[in-house]
Amino acid sequence: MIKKEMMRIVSQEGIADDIFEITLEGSLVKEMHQPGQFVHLKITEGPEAFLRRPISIAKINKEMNQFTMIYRKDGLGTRLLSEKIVDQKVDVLGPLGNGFPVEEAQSGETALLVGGGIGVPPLYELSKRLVKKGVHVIHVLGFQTNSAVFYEEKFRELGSTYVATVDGSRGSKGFVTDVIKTEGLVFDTLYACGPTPMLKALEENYRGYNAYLSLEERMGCGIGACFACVCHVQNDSLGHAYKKVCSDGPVFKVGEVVL
Amino acid sequence: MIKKEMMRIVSQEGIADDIFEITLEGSLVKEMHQPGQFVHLKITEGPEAFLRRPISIAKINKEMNQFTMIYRKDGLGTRLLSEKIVDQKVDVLGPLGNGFPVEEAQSGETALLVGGGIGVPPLYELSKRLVKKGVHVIHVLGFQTNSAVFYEEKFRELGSTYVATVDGSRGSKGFVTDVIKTEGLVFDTLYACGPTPMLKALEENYRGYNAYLSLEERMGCGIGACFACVCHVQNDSLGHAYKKVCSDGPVFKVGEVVL
Amino acid sequence: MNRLHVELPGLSLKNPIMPASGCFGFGKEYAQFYDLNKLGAIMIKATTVEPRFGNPTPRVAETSSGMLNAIGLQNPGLQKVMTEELPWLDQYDVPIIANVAGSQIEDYVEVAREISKAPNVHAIELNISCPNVKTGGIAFGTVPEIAAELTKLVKQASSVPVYVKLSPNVTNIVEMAKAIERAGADGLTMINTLIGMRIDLKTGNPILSNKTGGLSGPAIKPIAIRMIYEVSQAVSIPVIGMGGVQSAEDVLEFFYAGASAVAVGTANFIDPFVCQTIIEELPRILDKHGFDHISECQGRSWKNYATTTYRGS
Amino acid sequence: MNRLHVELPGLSLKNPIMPASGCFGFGKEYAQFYDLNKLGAIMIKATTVEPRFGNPTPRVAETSSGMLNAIGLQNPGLQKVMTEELPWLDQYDVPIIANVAGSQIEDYVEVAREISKAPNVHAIELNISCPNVKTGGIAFGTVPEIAAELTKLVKQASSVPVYVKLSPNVTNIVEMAKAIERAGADGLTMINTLIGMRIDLKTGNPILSNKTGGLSGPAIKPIAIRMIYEVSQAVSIPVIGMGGVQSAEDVLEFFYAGASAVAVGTANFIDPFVCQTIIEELPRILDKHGFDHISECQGRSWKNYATTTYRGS
Ligand SMILES: Cc1cc2nc3c(=O)[nH]c(=O)nc-3n(C[C@H](O)[C@H](O)[C@H](O)COP(=O)(O)OP(=O)(O)OC[C@H]3O[C@@H](n4cnc5c(N)ncnc54)[C@H](O)[C@@H]3O)c2cc1C
Ligand SMILES: Cc1cc2nc3c(=O)[nH]c(=O)nc-3n(C[C@H](O)[C@H](O)[C@H](O)COP(=O)(O)OP(=O)(O)OC[C@H]3O[C@@H](n4cnc5c(N)ncnc54)[C@H](O)[C@@H]3O)c2cc1C
Ligand SMILES: Cc1cc2nc3c(=O)[nH]c(=O)nc-3n(C[C@H](O)[C@H](O)[C@H](O)COP(=O)(O)O)c2cc1C
Ligand SMILES: Cc1cc2nc3c(=O)[nH]c(=O)nc-3n(C[C@H](O)[C@H](O)[C@H](O)COP(=O)(O)O)c2cc1C
Ligand code: FES
Ligand code: FES
Repeated sequence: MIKKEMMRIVSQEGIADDIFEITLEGSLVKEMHQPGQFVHLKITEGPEAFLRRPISIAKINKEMNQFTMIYRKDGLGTRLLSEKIVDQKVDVLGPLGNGFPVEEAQSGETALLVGGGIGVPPLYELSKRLVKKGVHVIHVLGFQTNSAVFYEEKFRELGSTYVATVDGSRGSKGFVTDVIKTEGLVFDTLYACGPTPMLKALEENYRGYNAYLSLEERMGCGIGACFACVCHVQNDSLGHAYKKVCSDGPVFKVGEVVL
Repeated sequence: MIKKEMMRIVSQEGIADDIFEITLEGSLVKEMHQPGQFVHLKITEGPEAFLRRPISIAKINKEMNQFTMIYRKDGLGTRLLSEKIVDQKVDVLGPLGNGFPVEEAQSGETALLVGGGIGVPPLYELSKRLVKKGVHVIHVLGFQTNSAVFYEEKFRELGSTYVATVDGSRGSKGFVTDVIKTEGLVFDTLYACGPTPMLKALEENYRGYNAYLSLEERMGCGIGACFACVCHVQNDSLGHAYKKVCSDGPVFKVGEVVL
Repeated sequence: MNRLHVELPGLSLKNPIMPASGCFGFGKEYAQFYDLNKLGAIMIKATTVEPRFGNPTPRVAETSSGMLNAIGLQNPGLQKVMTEELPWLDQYDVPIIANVAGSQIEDYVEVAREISKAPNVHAIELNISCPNVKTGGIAFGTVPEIAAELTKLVKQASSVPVYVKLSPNVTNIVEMAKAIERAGADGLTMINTLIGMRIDLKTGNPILSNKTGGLSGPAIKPIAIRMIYEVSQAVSIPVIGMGGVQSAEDVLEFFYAGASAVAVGTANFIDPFVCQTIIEELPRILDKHGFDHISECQGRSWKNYATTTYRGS
Repeated sequence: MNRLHVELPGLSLKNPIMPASGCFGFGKEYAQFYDLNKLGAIMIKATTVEPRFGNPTPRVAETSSGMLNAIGLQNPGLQKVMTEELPWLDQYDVPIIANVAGSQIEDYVEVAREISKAPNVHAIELNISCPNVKTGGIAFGTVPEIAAELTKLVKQASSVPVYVKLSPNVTNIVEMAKAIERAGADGLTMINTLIGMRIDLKTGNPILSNKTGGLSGPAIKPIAIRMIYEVSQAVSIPVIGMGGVQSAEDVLEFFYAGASAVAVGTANFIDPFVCQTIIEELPRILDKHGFDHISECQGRSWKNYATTTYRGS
């Protein structure tokens, strides 16, 4: 069930250039079931940073009633979030959307998790769940540059992990798709989250596969009411079929919607 | 000189119903010379409580680089101010305006200081200055009700102090003007700050006297540039003479401007 | 006595609070948060004859104390609204105000005729003010004669009262309102969004793919208040006010300006519980300001209480 | 190369930043804070033939991300501006743009004729858009023919270039702009304030004694950007943009929309140093976005960089 709660900041830490890891605590965590879901944050009480910000759930700790997000300080709202300190509260609406289907990967199979930039965080909880289930995971994580890399070690603890940077300052130089190709990675299920060009490249290469892509779109309500975040459905002859990224997604099966 | 400074909150305390005393620290205090001047506060950094708020200087402590204000939590801005805590900063523009002329009262003379509600605070620094100079001070302070009274003891330490409340729950029942009349108070100089009806009553009674009234008006700039806070000049046949409350006032000699 | 009860043409409202069109879908999403029966009414998303996809994304952008949207009247089309959305809403005892849009007069007339037949549609809201579509929409909302003509024809076709939604993007809103009143409208709803734009500093292009969008939220509240103040004095049909409402205090301000009911739009996105919260807080606000009934507040900013003792709209 | 230098009719600006009329008085107060020589220009308070007191107070009210003002064109009158204010400003090497207002055409013409003779007045800003006066002001700003007629006569009388200040309270701002361009205006300044109102919940009355006032500040920025975007593409005279500017980033957004210079109004009240700060920050913003010269940004949101290599306005 979707809840709205003022959640307490348990920790907040810079973990890479302009990348922050924040952990919040509250009973809303009880509602979090699927990796790949997101929350919608109202960062200040007043009119500043007027709209909510969608941020993915990166880690869920049910015992402690805590969950973790990883975000990039970018515009106004994320800057204000990065200035918040422990024990302050954040207004959280969530969990929202449909996340990655863990049930699509079976024990003993191989899942390839591909993330780009701030698309990496939701893969962490996903990977933990898959590993727990006995799925063999491979991570391919793409970043701009060395100083933007985060969570490499944490992913490595869960399975083999390849890092690519655009400028080659860490891991291999190039894009995640290059890594998959050069390393000859094979898998049963693909999960991916990242910038649209990355998702498009993956769609191109793995259209027939059991692949799931998490989309990003500017949002109003975050719950399916305002029609801000719609995307077209593939092979829709009339052109008015749609899916809402916030409530039908953000994760879609490859080939389902137009990227 | 007028300065703009992010000043540190040294203390903040509720001292009566919805009445707060706040002390700020910073080098701007060096510029504060006259009792009755005010500062213009930007309470949040962002768009919330968009305009600055004018608040009088109630106490100046040059040695400590600190000054104190007393304000009523009323609308949005003062509510946000009341939520600020020690060590947070407030954006202060000041000191502004022309305060009470201390030089108008001579050693050995008697000054009557009349304040109503949140008009009381600037009289405190004034009274201290007058007492220091050897002026005999009498305070008449009007409040709505007992729970709204503040600083009575502090004023009493400086000189005889009469309190009136509208509902009679503390001191005498009625208005400050009633007190002056029934107590038969006499004085050489009158200083007053409070709601316009109070100032009007004083003007009526003491037009020919050496009396100084501090006015209140909604402000834009606070420095004389926007023409938001003008008042008419008395006996102005053409009708377009004006004084700005923010920069010509807030203190005017009785009879100078139209209340 | 229900202190919040308001009677308007076609609408018997248990309270004067309703979500604004386009900001509440067809209700389903918000039904997850609270019982929709609490609402005075629901203004559903604009409906057109045919299903529409609307504009390409991005469709929303943030502004200072507001947002821009360029949804472009996306909706499932008249038929699906009639057979799915309205029947679903019929489980609630809440009057529906159906927001009707189109590209040409015939479209409006057809949607109004059909949708007004739905048992739970108690009023039509004629959307002549959507700034986000190329044809129709705002054109009808800026020329008094065209607006009047459309109003007349829709009024003839509709079997329920017709409210016309005014655009604030006009030189003279009073003239528009009067022309629409003369044409037979039963009420007015106002204001729709103001046309605005934001440019992405990184790309240099407008953030919205439609370039311009409609500005809503607290930023436009003073404009809404001013227009309602002017229009409510110039016409004798009721005004449902909207534009930046976030709190019960805001509702009071709209009533003072001259509104007889109030719609809440963008605020639903910030706080999905906002309508419920406002409804719960209103009695406290009435107490605080010494009113027995919400209707006493209506038009208070321009009514002369010394000479008249007005009660109710 | 001065990266911020901009040439406009009558105005050779060391940088494109100037305080907006009515938000900077005649400069004296802000001279306490920084050296006015730093400014690109100064738009002085509206001047009328006779001294005016303006409206009763309260004259300002706060809104979400903005403010309302109803100063009512208070000013010391033409004579005093000529003999005191402008000579005082002459100590600075800053072009003055004289905001000219009036109740009837003759007033405008007279003020323009006289004030344009002052040696430091390099341009006239024709204020046909003040929402806070009963006669004149906004009436001239909403009917294209009347605006054009006034522009023509003022242009004849003035010995310096004439910029006309547009009101956003119109249905079709492009039509206004074109009529004014055809009438011979040398440039446009936009936008003036939007008409708004706030009601005091305690008294039930409008906060402003004038009831309505002009809305300014960040709340109106998206409306300003949209209007400048539309107008700058439709005319070939330059636009000086304003409306909610608070930062160097905002200046960039106005340039992208199509402005050739930018005025800062309300923000001066929040931060008296704001114009200086923006001027100091602009080069950094140009670096960040890869521009050598501010003029490269002008109209970027609608210019096709693939086919044209535009440099300067
Ligand atoms: C489902 C989903 C999950 C996301 N998960 C993460 C995450 O885990 N970590 C992370 O760092 N970022 C994530 N993002 C992107 C994140 O929402 C934006 O970076 C953030 O909203 C930008 O806000 P701002 O205050 O920094 O920027 P501003 O420019 O101040 O934002 C202004 C408005 O634009 C919207 N906006 C701006 N950029 C984006 C964008 N890229 N996507 C969607 N809306 C945008 C904002 O939400 C806001 O409404 C996610 C986005 C979506 C849709
Ligand atoms: C020279 C001067 C000195 C003052 N000194 C004090 C003081 O020492 N202590 C104190 O408690 N109050 C003082 N006031 C009044 C104080 O400025 C207002 O109470 C305060 O601005 C209200 O702000 P708000 O955020 O509570 O209300 P809001 O309603 O949120 O304010 C909205 C806007 O209206 C203005 N406003 C509202 N009420 C007033 C008012 N009564 N006077 C002026 N502007 C108003 C605000 O400044 C703001 O711009 C003084 C006013 C002036 C002019
Ligand atoms: C995302 C969004 C979609 C909207 N869609 C419609 C619509 O379909 N029909 C309509 O008449 N108004 C529509 N509006 C306008 C609102 O109903 C309302 O008039 C406006 O937003 C002002 O109110 P607010 O400030 O409370 O949002 C929409 C507004 C938003 C923000
Ligand atoms: C207090 C105040 C007084 C103003 N006086 C004038 C004026 O005399 N002449 C004029 O053309 N515009 C006047 N304006 C409008 C501004 O010049 C400017 O167009 C408008 O405020 C939008 O810019 P901003 O949002 O940066 O303030 C005034 C604005 C304010 C806030
Ligand atoms: S964000 Fe409102 S429908 Fe998806
Ligand atoms: S507040 Fe601007 S002149 Fe006084």
